[in-house]
Amino acid sequence: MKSINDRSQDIGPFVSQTDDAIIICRCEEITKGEIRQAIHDGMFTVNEIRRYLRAGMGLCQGQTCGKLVKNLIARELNVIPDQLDPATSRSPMRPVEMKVLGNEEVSHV
Amino acid sequence: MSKYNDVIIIGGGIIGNATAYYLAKKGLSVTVLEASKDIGIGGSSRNGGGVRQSGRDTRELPLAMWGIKNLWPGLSEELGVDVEYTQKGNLRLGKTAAHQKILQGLTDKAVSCGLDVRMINGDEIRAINPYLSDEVTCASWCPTDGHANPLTATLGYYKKARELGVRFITESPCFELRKIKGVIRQVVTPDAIYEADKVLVAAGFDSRKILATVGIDVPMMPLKMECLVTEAEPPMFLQMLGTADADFYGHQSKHGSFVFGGSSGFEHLNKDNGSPISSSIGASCTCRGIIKYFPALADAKIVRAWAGWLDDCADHVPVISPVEEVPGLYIACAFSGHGFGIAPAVGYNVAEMIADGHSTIDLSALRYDRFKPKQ
Amino acid sequence: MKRYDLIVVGAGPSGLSAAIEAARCGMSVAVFDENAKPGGQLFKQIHKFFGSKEHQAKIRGFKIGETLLAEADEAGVEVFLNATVAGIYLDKEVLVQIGAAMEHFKADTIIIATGAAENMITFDGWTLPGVIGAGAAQTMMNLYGIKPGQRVLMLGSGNVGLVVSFQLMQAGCEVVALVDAAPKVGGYGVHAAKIARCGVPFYLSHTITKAEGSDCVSGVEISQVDEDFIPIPGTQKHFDVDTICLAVGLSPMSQLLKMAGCNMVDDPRRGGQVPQVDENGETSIPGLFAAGDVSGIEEASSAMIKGRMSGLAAAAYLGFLNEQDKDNRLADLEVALDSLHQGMFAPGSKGKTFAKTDEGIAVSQSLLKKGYLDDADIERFIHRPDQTIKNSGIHPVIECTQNIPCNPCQDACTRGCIKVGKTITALPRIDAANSCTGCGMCIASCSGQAIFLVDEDYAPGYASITLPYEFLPRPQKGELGTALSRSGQPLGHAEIIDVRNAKAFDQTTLVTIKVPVEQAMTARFYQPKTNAAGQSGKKEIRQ
Amino acid sequence: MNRISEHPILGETEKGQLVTFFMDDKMMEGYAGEPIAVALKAAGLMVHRYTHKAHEPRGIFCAIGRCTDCVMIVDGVPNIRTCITPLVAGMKVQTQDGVTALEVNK
Repeated sequence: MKSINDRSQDIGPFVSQTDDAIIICRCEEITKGEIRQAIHDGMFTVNEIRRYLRAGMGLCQGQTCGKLVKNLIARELNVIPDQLDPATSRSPMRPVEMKVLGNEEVSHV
Repeated sequence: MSKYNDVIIIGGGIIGNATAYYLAKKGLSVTVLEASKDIGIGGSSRNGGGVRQSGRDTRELPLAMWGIKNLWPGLSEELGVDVEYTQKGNLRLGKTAAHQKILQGLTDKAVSCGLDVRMINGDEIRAINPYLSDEVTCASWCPTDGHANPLTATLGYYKKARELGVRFITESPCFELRKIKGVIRQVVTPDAIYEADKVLVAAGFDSRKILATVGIDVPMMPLKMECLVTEAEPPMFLQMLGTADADFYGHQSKHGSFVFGGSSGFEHLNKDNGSPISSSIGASCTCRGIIKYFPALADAKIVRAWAGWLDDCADHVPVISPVEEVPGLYIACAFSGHGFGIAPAVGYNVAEMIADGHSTIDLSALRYDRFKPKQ
Repeated sequence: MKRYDLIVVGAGPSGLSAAIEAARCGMSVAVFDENAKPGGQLFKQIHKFFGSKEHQAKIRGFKIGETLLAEADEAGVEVFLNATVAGIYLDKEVLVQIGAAMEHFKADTIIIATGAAENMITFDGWTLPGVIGAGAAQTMMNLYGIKPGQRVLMLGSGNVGLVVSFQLMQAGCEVVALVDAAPKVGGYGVHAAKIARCGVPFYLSHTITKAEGSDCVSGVEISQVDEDFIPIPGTQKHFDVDTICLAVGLSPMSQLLKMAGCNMVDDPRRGGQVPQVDENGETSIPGLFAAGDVSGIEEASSAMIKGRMSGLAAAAYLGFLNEQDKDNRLADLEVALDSLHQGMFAPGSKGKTFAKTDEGIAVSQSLLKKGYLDDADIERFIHRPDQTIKNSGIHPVIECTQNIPCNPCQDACTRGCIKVGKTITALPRIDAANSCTGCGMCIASCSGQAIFLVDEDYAPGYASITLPYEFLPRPQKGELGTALSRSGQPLGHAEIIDVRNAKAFDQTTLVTIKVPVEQAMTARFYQPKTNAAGQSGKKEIRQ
Repeated sequence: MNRISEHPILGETEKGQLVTFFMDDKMMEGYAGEPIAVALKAAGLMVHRYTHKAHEPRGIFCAIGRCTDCVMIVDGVPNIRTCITPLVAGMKVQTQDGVTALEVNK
C-alpha cells in the first residue's frame, strides 16, 4: 500500500479543474479547488485540511463533507480512501448553548 | 533517498516546524520526524492561541517580547498563510482582592523587564471590552499582547518549510537516539535509521523518554487541559483574555468563533485512555466560568471541545538548550502550556543556536541543567 | 450518579430491539434519542417490510415501530426523547442534554445504535434550497405531512431512492425522473417496477450536472456518464423541477464510538468508518456494543435482529442471562439473520453481478436498465419449467424475478397456490394444481407489489386484472381510466370493476380493472382520468 | 398547498394548534409543535439564510438537525436549526445573513 507519510513525495503539479468552484464544506464554504490546493501545500490528512482551511469545522462539524473531503484527498494523492483516517470525533455531538452545557445535573438514584 | 541530513528534528509541532523553516532558510538540510499521522497534532493545534508577554516568567519574557516585535507582525506574509495575528492587547481579569494581588505581582515583574503593562479598574476594563460583567473589578492590561490562529500558524510553518525542501515524515516515532564515537548521530524509528550531525528534540512530553535514551532528563509531567470553541458569532471584541483565577482564557477568532480553554481543578488528576480524551466535566466547567465573566455569551453554542497534554515543567518554564554533554543534541520542550506565543521566536533562535552556535536572545536561563534540589 | 444496567443511544429499530431484550432479562434500561419522536427511520418507512414472519414481513415499518415502542414500554424500558447524547466518556459515563440541562449518567453496559447518515454528492448548484437528502423528503412527508416539492428528480436507484420515489408519489408529488450514475438499478427490482409502471422514466448511467435556479431550484440538468462516471458532453437533458432528491447511500454515524475510544476500521462493505465488533456487536471496549446501521449499513429488519443480539449479549455480560440461554437464543437469531443475508442483495453479494437467478433463469436486463420487465422476461419467468400457470379462470401472476429474502405470499395463500419453500430467497412458484379463489391476500401481502390476479375469461374479449393500489383518491367501481403497461405507457381504456379494501390488506387497495383480453399480460397499472399518483399530464406532454 | 391533506397510508397528519408567528415581520400561520421549517415549507418559503462568504441562499437539506443548513434567527438567537426546533405561538423567525439577521427592508 502506498504510504502518505513522506510529505515530500511528488504528487504532481496542481492543475485547475472546471469544477474547482464547487462548494465541498457547506458550513464554511470551502471549495473543491481550495481543498485540492491545500493538498498540494502538503496537507495530506483530513485533520490537516480541517485545521488549514476550516473545512469540516463549521456548525455541523463535518458531518456532511467529511466523506467528500476524504475522497478528494484520496484522489489527489492517488491512494484508497479507506487508508485515510476521518477527522477526530469530539463532544458535544451537536451544537449546545454554553448556558446548557454549563448547567450540569448529576442525576441521582 | 538519503537518510542523512544536517539536522533532524523530532516533533512536527509548531516548534519543530518553525525551527525547520528557519534552518532551511539558512541553507541547512533538515528532516522532521513526526510520531503521529498528522502534522501539529499535539499542543500546537490544541491551545488557546495567545500571543502574550504579560503573565510570563521573566526568564522567557525576552523571547516573547522579541518575537512580538520582530516576527509575528510579518508572519502571515512570510509564510503565505493567514495566521490571523491580532495585536489588540491582553486583559487578565480579576474579581476579588486576592485576584488583584496576583495580577499586581505579575504586572510588577513584567514592568521591571520593560514591558508596557498596567493595572486597570472596572470602568477602564469595560471601556476596552463592554461585554464583561460588572463583577470584573480589576485587570492587568498589556496593549501589545494579542492572539493568532495556532492551526494555520503551525501548518503555515510546515507548508513553508516543506516548500524550502524540508522533509517531513509522519508516523515515525523516535525509539532511540544513538551516539557514534561520542557525538549524536542516529535517530532510530520503526522503519528507518536517520543520520544527522545535529538533532533537535521538540516532541513535547514525549521528549522525556526520547532524551532518556541518551541519559538526559527534563523534569516535566503531562497535564491534560481542555478547550472548546463556539459557533461563529458577530464580531464582539479583539483582545486576548485570561483570568487571575485561571477559570478560562481565550479570544474571538477572525472566523467569529470563540476559542476558550479552561480548568476544572482536576487537570493533574485526570485520567485518559491513551489519547487525550475530554473529561465529562471539563467543558461544562469552562462554560460556567465564561458566563460569569461574559453573560452575553450564554446563548453561544459550543460546537467542539477537545483536550490536550501540556508538557508541564518543574518550574513551568520551557527548556530551550544545547546539550554539551551529548554533542550535537538540542532540546526545545517543556513549554508548560505557553509555548505557542513564543514559538516563532523559539524557532528562529534555536535555528541560530544550531546553525551558528549562538542566538539573538540569550537563552541561558532556559538550560536543561538548571534544576536544583532544595538546598 | 444515576446508573443503569444498560444505556442505549438511539431509539431506532436496533436500539429499541436491544433495549427490549435486555429489559426482559431484568436489566434496568434507559434509551436516549435526540429526536422528538422515537422509532428512528421506522416511522418514515411506510412500505411493507420484506423477509418472513419472524422478520415481521408484510408489516409496514411505522407499525413495527409502534409495536416496538409498546414492547419497550411493557418491558419497563425508559425512553428519553429530545435527549441528545453529547458524549461518552471514561468509565461508561454518558452526558446527555435533556431540555435545558446536561445530565450525567453511568451504565454498566452501553449499546450504541445511532444509525446512519446520508452520503452526499456534489454538483454545480448542490447547495441551492430545493436540493435535499432523500431522508429529508421522507421526514417531511411521512413525519410532518408536508410535500418536499411538487416536481421532484430523484438521484439514486438503491432501495432508498426507489422507496422514497414511490412515497413521493403517494404524498402527491410528481417524480419526473430517477437518475443513477451506475449502469443498473441498485435496489430491488420490484421497488423499481412499482415506480416504472407509474410512468417514472429511469436514466441509468446518468448523473446530475447542474441544479438550476437563483434563490432555489427551478430546474435540473443531467448528463450521461462514461465508464469512469465522467459526464459526456452533449448528452445533457433538462427537467423543470423544484426539488432534487439525493439518495446516494448511507454512512454509519459512528462518531460516538470513535469518541469512546473503540477500535475503528474503515470498511467500504459496511459503509465506512465502523467499530471492530464481534458477532454480537461487542466492540474493543468490553461491555460497549454497537448495533444496527452504525456498525454496518443494512436494512431495518437486520438491524432489529442485531439489536436483539446485542441486548442479549449485554444481559449475559452482566449475568442477567446464563451462558446456555444466551447461546441458544443467539443461535436462533443468527438463523433469522442468515436467512436475510441470502440472495442477490445480501451484504456478501455487494458489487457482484448475477447473470442468472438461483433457479437458473437469466435475470431481466430490462429491469436493471429501465426498471421494468420486458415481454421476453415475462415469457421466461412466467412460463418457466418449475411452475404451471393457467391461462383461464382467475389465477395469480407473480412478477418477482430476483432472489430476495421474502416469503409472505406463501403464507398468504391458504389454497397452497404459491410456494417459496424453505429458502426464502427462492422465487415464488405457482402451483396450478391448487385452485385460486381470487381472495387477493397474495397481492396485499406482497411487499414488492409484484403479484397480480388475472382472469382471461372475465367476459368475452375481456380480461380482469386485480392490482395493488396505494394512491389517493382510491378509484371507485364503475370509474373509467387508462390501463398502463409495466413501463407506464397508456394501453387504452380500463374500467374499474371492483375495489376492495379490507383490514387484512393493510391500506393496500385491490383494484380490479377490465381490459381487452390481449392486455391481460401487459396492463399492470391504472391511471384515473384525474390523476392521483401525481404523474398526470406528464405523459401527454412528453409524448 | 404543500401540506398533504390526506395520505393513502398514513391518513391525516396529527397536528397541534394553529398558531401565528412572525417571519421577517410578516405574520404567518403554522401548527404548534411542528418544526419551524415545516411551517415555513408549508408557506412555500425556501430560503432560510444567506451564507457569510458568498451570500448564497440555503434552505432545508437534511431535515434531521444534522447538516445545520436550515439555521435561522429565532427569537433573536442565530444558528437555530429550524428543522428540529418546534414552532411556538408568537415566535419571531428571521432570515439569517451570515451570523446576523438579514435586513429585510433594504
